[in-house]
Amino acid sequence: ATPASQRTEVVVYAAASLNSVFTRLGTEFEASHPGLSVKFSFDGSATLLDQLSAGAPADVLATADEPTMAKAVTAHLIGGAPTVFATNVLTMIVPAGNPAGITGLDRSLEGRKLVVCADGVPCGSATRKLAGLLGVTLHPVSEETKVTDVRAKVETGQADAGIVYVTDARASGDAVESIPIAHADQARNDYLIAVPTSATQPVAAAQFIEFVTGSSGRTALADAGFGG
Amino acid sequence: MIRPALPRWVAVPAAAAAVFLAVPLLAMLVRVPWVRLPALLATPAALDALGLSLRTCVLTTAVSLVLGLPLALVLSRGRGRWASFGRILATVPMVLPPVVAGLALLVALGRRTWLGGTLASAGIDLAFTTAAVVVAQTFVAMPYLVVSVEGALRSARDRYDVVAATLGARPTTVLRRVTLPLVAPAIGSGAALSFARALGEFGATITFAGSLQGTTRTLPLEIYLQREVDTDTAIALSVVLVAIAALLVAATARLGRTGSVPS
Amino acid sequence: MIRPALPRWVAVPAAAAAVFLAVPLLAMLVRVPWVRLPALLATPAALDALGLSLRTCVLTTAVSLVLGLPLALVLSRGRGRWASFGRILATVPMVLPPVVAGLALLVALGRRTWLGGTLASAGIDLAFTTAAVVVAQTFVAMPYLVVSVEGALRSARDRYDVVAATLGARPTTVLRRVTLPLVAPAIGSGAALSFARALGEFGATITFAGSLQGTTRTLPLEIYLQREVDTDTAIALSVVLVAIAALLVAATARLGRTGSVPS
Amino acid sequence: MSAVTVRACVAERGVDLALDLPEGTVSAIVGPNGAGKTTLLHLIAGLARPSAGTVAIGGREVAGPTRFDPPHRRHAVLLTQDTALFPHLDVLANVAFGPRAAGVAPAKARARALTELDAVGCAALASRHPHALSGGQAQRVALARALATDPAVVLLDEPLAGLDVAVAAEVRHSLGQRLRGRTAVLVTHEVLDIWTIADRVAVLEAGRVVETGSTSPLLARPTTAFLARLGGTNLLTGTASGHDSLELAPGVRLVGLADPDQPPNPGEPALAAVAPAALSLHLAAPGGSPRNVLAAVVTSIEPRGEVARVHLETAGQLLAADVTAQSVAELDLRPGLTVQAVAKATQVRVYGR
Amino acid sequence: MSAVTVRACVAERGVDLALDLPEGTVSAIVGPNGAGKTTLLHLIAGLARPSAGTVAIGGREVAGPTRFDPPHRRHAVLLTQDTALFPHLDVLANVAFGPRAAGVAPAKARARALTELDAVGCAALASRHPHALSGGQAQRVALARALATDPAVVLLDEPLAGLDVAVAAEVRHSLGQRLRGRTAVLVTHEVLDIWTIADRVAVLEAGRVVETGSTSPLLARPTTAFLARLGGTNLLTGTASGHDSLELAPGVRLVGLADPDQPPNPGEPALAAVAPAALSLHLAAPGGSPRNVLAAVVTSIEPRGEVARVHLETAGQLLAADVTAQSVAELDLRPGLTVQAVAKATQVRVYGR
Ligand SMILES: Nc1ncnc2c1ncn2[C@@H]1O[C@H](COP(=O)(O)OP(=O)(O)OP(=O)(O)O)[C@@H](O)[C@H]1O
Ligand SMILES: Nc1ncnc2c1ncn2[C@@H]1O[C@H](COP(=O)(O)OP(=O)(O)OP(=O)(O)O)[C@@H](O)[C@H]1O
Ligand SMILES: [Mg+2]
Ligand SMILES: [Mg+2]
Repeated sequence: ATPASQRTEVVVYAAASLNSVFTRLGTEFEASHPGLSVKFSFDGSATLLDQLSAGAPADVLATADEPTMAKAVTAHLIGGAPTVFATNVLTMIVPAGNPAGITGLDRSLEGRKLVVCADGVPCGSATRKLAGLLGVTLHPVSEETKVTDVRAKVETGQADAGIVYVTDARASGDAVESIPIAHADQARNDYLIAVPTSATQPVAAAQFIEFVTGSSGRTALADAGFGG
Repeated sequence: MIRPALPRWVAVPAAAAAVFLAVPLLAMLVRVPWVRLPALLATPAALDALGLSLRTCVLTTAVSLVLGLPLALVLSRGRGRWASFGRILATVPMVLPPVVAGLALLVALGRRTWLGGTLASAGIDLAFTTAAVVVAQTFVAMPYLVVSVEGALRSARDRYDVVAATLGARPTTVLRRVTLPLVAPAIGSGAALSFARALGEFGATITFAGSLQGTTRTLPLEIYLQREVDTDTAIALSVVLVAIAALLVAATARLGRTGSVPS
Repeated sequence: MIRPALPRWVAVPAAAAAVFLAVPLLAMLVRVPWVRLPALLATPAALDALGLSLRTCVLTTAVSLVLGLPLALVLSRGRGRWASFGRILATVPMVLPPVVAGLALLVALGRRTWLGGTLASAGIDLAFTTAAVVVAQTFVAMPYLVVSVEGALRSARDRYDVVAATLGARPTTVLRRVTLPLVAPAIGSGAALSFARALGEFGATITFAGSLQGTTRTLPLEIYLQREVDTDTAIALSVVLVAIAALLVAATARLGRTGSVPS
Repeated sequence: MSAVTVRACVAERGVDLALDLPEGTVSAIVGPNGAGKTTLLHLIAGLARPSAGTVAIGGREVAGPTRFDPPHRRHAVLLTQDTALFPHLDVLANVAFGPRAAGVAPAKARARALTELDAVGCAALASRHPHALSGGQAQRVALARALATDPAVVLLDEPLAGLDVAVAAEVRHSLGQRLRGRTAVLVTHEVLDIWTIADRVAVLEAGRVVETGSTSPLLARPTTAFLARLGGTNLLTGTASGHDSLELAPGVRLVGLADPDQPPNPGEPALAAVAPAALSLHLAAPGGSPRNVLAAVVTSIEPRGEVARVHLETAGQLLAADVTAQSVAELDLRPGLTVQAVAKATQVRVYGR
Repeated sequence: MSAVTVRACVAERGVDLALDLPEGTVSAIVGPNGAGKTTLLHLIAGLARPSAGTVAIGGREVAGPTRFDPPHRRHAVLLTQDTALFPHLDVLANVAFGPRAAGVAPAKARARALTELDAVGCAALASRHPHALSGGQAQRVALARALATDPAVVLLDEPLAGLDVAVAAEVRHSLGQRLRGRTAVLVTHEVLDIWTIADRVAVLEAGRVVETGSTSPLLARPTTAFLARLGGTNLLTGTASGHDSLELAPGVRLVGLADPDQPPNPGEPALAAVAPAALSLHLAAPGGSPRNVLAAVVTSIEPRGEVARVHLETAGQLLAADVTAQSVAELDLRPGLTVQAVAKATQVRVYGR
């Protein structure tokens, strides 16, 4: 194998919800691309954008929503056209055993503790859109800034129910139960990937994007619960 | 008596340190959209957050005084293993990452836990309430009070307590009229530090109490949320927070100087 | 001489305070998956994070000593407005929400800012490097050193400095052989607090330095990230962090007691 | 009746004290450093716990095998050199502290405080804070504060030490006036305090009470070295070898004038008193009229203004001589030097035990 | 040649000093509290800055209008009551500190330190830490530390104050030995120190040098009240009204014996010296042989072991009388009381200026 110091390094700035799947893909990518290695920086999409505009040394940017990528494009931080490489839909989760007896986005939520994402962050915007579609008014006890925080509160039973991405529900494993929401796919969230103008390894970056959007990428993403 | 001067070269790293600490704060001031500031701060979300922050911090400071002063008193008298253990206990939350603090609170007081369940069945449901914010803030802020008052009590001499007792004062009277008044400056500065630390509390609060406008979304949580939407608003709110903290620290420093008692 | 006792009732709130601080920490210990702990901690990500944390914290402590000690010296001698201002400056980062601190650093030293640009064109590229982690940690941790050493210097008597000077010692010699050795316990405890605070640093680091494995993803950042995947791992890592912090604080407390010098 | 009765040990301080303090009298406690004087006051005040024995105040047991009343239930106030006025309270509030702690209403407590301040001449200082008082003023305010509690016993631990001469005289006068007729215990190192303030004296040595009695007879004919020194003379002990002489050690004789009230009996123990000023020091024994020459070793030299007091040891006994500073320099006196101490027989008083 | 020359004011302390210290001599500095003694030492050491004037050491100006050498460039070491031994260094390292700071190699510095320790009899303490030393040991180690720097001048600010009697005598002896032949300035309140250590005396009063000279003549026939008191007598000033008497104030006469060396000239200023022990105090003027009776007001009473020194004021002049503690109690002497001070003429020495 090529010594680590001689390998070309691709730095990937990716939304936090891509943590598990990208870490796995990174290993596979390195195995199939001798001479290349990948490093990840995971954070909220908005933070990634802030960091990119502050000069972060990213070769790849993967956001969890379209508006953030659009802002990056407007700010001329992205050269080419971003690619949608995955989608995510919302689902409702309840703690294992569903102690509060929640049945869905319905009257069973009355008097129960529902936690959602705050309006303004991608999953929050999607939640609001979905609630509008369904014509229900939500009365959450907390509007979190990060979807992880929603998940954590349901996992610990602090909240009776939460609205998160399908991928989060899957990552929580046995700690939560999912209750699908009707028409969730109409409030779909697109994951976009692109090469920033400031990338120092644009060629390797393109190879990584190709890998993610290719068959191994699609398999891994599907395994994690992402839509195509 | 003229005290011998410090070596001249000391000024160089000292100035570097001062600049290092000052520049980020100044840069933030420069970045603040001063013209839009009133408008940014006058939104209901910002006002709610500010109001909630001030209310919970006052409560936190009060709880810290009520619980923390006795703890400081007991620790200041303590000797041996237990006292050392108590002192470590009182210091650890100061250096814990706030998110871990929140996680610990969740693990201890969450609704599903034994303790949380017991409290809930007693009608005390902390989850997602303003009370939870106060609990989170107290957990990280009270240690500042305990540590600063304990230090002062330790170095205060005990002769006044003894004299008060021989003059016929019961222990409670001694405490109220002699022991505590004599460490008043330390109590003041400890309370101010607690208040300031509570004011800046973010990680433990969001992890343990959640974030709902008017109920649990304090100023730091609002700042964090606003960053996702509009960095300018976040910076404007941050400046308000820095200003309150600086004012408090300055007021306390003054208090500590004028209020101190010759020993 | 028997010191008059504290009123008995003081034990009640004191115990409540101790329980309040102890329960979350204990609850976390109970929740730790002890059997799986070695496996959880042996992952490359965890080891990288731990290694990076220790390395950056040592660097942070070193920088804090190099810059913070001179600042503490100058402040301890200072009188009037400037000294007060300096003291406030040194305290504000202690109570700032770390995210705001990170924001301030980004605004001041980011690559696109004037200062950051100047540094970059001089070949010093901070942003998103391990150096940025050290900068962020130093910004929040150095004040602990400054404040604790300044306090000790202030209450130390100056007679030893004076005597050393009349014995022919130059200011630098006085500093090195008298002034600093005499406040060694405070320097030790200040350094330990700085180290512990840096070890727990999260908000400023993730905001200013990002979260890149092996480069900027320190232990607290890894904990935060692991929460997304597996709460158990997060708790296991947290316990490691709490243990290191508690050990440090305990060691320092001991140092402060045995190493202190009769005045 | 005894106002205070102490029959108590404090084992870890090597103290075993038996003492009765009569009601309404001021007892002076004297004794060398470490004799247990402060410990005695602490036993009475409740600041030291007897390891065995009892302490009673006004007939009521306050410390004993099964009982230990804390200080605030003893009505025993303590005044020390360090006045410990509360720095955060003004003078009036300091003096009113005791009455307030006893539950007296604020206005009445203040009135009482003013009366006490007036009695020590400090009424004009009522609104000052302690840091604005001189040492003497502070000590008088502390006295007023103590007396405002109507104490069963006033304990004073060297209250005049640390005051400068002029001020000590004034405070001594205040103490004498305000303590008259009260039960009080005054620890002091000054014979002047005993004469002006105390009715009785107790001498402590090595944790034991070795002598008690009324002031004048005890000081007139001292029987312990400590009391003699306090009264300003040297006390030498030996065996009467004649009607006007005694042998300090085999072959070391001292000749003097016999005390007519209590002449020595030959062959029995006897005492000799000689003033330090009556001793002169020489490097070699001089000839001439003085009949007493004692070889002595200098142990220390204490400046006392114009004279230097030279402490000596002779035949295992202690001796002090006052000589001029100039002669200290001329004889090059220093610890360890052997000198001849000379006294005229007419200056030595010899008496039996 | 003068080793040290001071011609300097410190305006904010009300001090204006002119003094030359001869090379190789020990000068004692005496004077009342606040006279400026410590300020003088600080001016020499570089711890006080003259507001005007100059200070020179070894002929080199170290402080002046345009120059201020910091302490470490002056070769002037300061010893105070508080020895300030560095608590974190052992005794040897303390003494080696000065040589090390001057750049001497470690081994040589340690050897030098041992020599100095040996000279003050403390070589055996080399490896102790300061907190394990007694007061006298600490003061001797501090002396060794000071002398190890080969100072141009040794400044001593009441180095024996605070030591107990026996210990002070030992340290006084060490000081006398080790300072002989060096340039040194010793501030003291004890005439014994002057006799045993100093070659010369300078008297400071209210920030001015009022008298300087060799020790013996100055103390023998004092011309300032301060020196007289230091030497142990009262000094009264007035106008000679005869060959053996002087008038203190109109109508207040004092009769004595004229000093044959310097008899008073009638009509000119004259001085009278009388020992405190020669004065007796009465509430009413007694009849009989003593020819001098002065009405005087008690200002303070100072216990001095067996006697009490009563400070008095008569005709605007200060007077001290030694009486027994018992008579203080009997006469109820207290500040403010008017008494009659009586002295036999044979005890009063009268001389001209
Ligand atoms: N807190 C203490 N713990 C143990 N021993 C003590 C304590 N205080 C004093 N001692 C010892 O008890 C004995 C009596 O001490 P005490 O202070 O009563 O003497 P004192 O007569 O007041 O002496 P002084 O004249 O020096 O004040 C001494 O041997 C002393 O060393
Ligand atoms: N740091 C200071 N600042 C201002 N004035 C001072 C200072 N120290 C002393 N003084 C004043 O300077 C004058 C001389 O004081 P100095 O200490 O030299 O007297 P001293 O002769 O040493 O007295 P003592 O015998 O009490 O030691 C006094 O009036 C004193 O009040
Ligand atoms: Mg005592
Ligand atoms: Mg002085």
